[in-house]
Amino acid sequence: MADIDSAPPTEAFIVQLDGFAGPLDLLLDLARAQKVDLANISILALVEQYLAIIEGARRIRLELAADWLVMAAWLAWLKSRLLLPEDETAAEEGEIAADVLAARLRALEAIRAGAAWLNARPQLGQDVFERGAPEDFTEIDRSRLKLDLPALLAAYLAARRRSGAKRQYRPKPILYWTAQQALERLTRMLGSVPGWTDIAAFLPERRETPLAHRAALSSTLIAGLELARGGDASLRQDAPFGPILIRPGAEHRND
Amino acid sequence: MTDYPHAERLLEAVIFASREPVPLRALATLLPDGADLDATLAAIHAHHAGGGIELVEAGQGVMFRTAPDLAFALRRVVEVPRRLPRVAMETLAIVAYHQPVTRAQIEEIRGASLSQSTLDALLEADLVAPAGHKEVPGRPTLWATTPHFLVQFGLKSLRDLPRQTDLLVEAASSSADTHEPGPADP
Amino acid sequence: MTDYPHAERLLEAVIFASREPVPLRALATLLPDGADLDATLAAIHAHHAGGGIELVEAGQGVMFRTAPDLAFALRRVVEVPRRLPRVAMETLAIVAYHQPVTRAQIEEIRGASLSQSTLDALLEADLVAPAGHKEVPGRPTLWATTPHFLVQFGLKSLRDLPRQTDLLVEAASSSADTHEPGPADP
Repeated sequence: MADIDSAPPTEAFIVQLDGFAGPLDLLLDLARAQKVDLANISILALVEQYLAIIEGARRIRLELAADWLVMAAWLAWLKSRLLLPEDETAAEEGEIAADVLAARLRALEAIRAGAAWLNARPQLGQDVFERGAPEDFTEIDRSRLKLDLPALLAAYLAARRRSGAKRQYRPKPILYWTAQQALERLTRMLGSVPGWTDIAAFLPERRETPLAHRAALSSTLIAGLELARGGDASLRQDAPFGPILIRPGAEHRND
Repeated sequence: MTDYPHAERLLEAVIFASREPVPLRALATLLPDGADLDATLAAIHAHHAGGGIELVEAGQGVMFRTAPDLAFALRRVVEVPRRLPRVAMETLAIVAYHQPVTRAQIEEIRGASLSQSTLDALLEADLVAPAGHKEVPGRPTLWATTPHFLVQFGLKSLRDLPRQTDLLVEAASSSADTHEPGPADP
Repeated sequence: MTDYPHAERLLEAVIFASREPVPLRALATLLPDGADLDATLAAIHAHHAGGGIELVEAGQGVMFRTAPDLAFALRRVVEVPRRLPRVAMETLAIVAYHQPVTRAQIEEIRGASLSQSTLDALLEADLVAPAGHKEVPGRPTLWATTPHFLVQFGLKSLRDLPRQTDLLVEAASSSADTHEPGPADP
């Protein structure tokens, strides 16, 4: 404790104030300069050194950061409590505040020591190095299918909704036997029939409604007339509203 | 265990930490005075002989690799299952609900044409299979789901599929005219 | 030229192949029946003792890395990122010792505000990460060290950090020098 006052390094501190990360950092450095266990430092000496440095710094640079000045104000208050306590309560306040400051300095010192300890360890990427070209033995197997019922149902709904939406714009499907269909059927079947045959025999098997039956009959008649026009078939009706008969070949050949 | 000369340790570490094979020339510049590159590399090689890693030449340099005969033991197969494409999933769903069903019917229900590749994918995955022919002109193939389909979807039978009426609340009436029976129907 | 048992070769290869520490559990599953994990690792460790690379425990696993005494020579060859500045190291130490900790708490301990660049540097180096929120008004983010923190500093767990009281004794006995050696140094 003897050399505390003999070597105040204030000048150096004033110049390097920016080098400290805040007032606490500076206080810790001042405390360490007392070269004793942090538990036994003189808070009063510390306070006086800090105030001297701030005072000196303000003479050189007026724009001193607020937190330096706040700390200075608080330390000035602490100094008054430690030096000239108005009463017992004030003295006690001063002692408590001094203890708090000492505890904060010890906590910061411990962190600094922790940082130094970490810093001294061989760091990966700094002092020691991992494998530069790692090898990967992982193989991705995409052969299996990921299937689940919800996805199947969602897909079904999507398909039905889309086609359902489409169906609204589609014209009603034609259910009737067309002349084209009748022509194909008649051409295919007529060859296997030797003589006169009722044209009704060439109607398709499926005729759900009377309307469909009449439609099929008229389509087949049109097809028969078409064939007769080309000379591939002959038509005949023996009585009004009687059955219409058809046979392959032109009319004149058989007369 | 072994007595390592400094040159050997240094080159071992450099080759280990490098991202690329280290050119011999670069290694030579690192060697302490008087050390021989070939001899040092031979020593490193010998030290690892028979171990899990080995020093190999690659291009103009050298690198460490794990021993090739261990690759099989170290291989880790990670399964990343594929999803069926949407078109295939929809087709599969239609077959499931309307089987046996012709290709033309599938196309009508989906409102889109069915590509051969989609059908092939489902065949290859053993999810659908031919189930006879429809006795109409042209005798088109009928398609149905396979037993494997049930396994894949964790179904005991086709009856486990939700009924169409439960599924298609609003579409049920409109579908009545064309394709009524679901798989749950007898 | 040593005679390698299969288990030793296998684990050597798998640890060597990886850049990250390989978890002990993963190694145990690879081990052939009847082989002892600790004994096998000890054999691998012994085989590399004194060499350019060494087997170390880091985090929950083991990894190979270059021998620390070769750092100087390797830094000339391998690209090395900048060391963390003192402020960042102190912030990291606060997080390591007081985690989970809020920014305000960090600032309180250091008696200075925490700059964005310091936080960025620690995040970028994957040394600290958010660890939820403190349930107080404003719900400030809590910070903790990452698994990579352990790997970077070669620690098995956070319990490997020296106790703060021990550090203080250390610091006091070595008086006011700037950077005293940590207890981990030989």
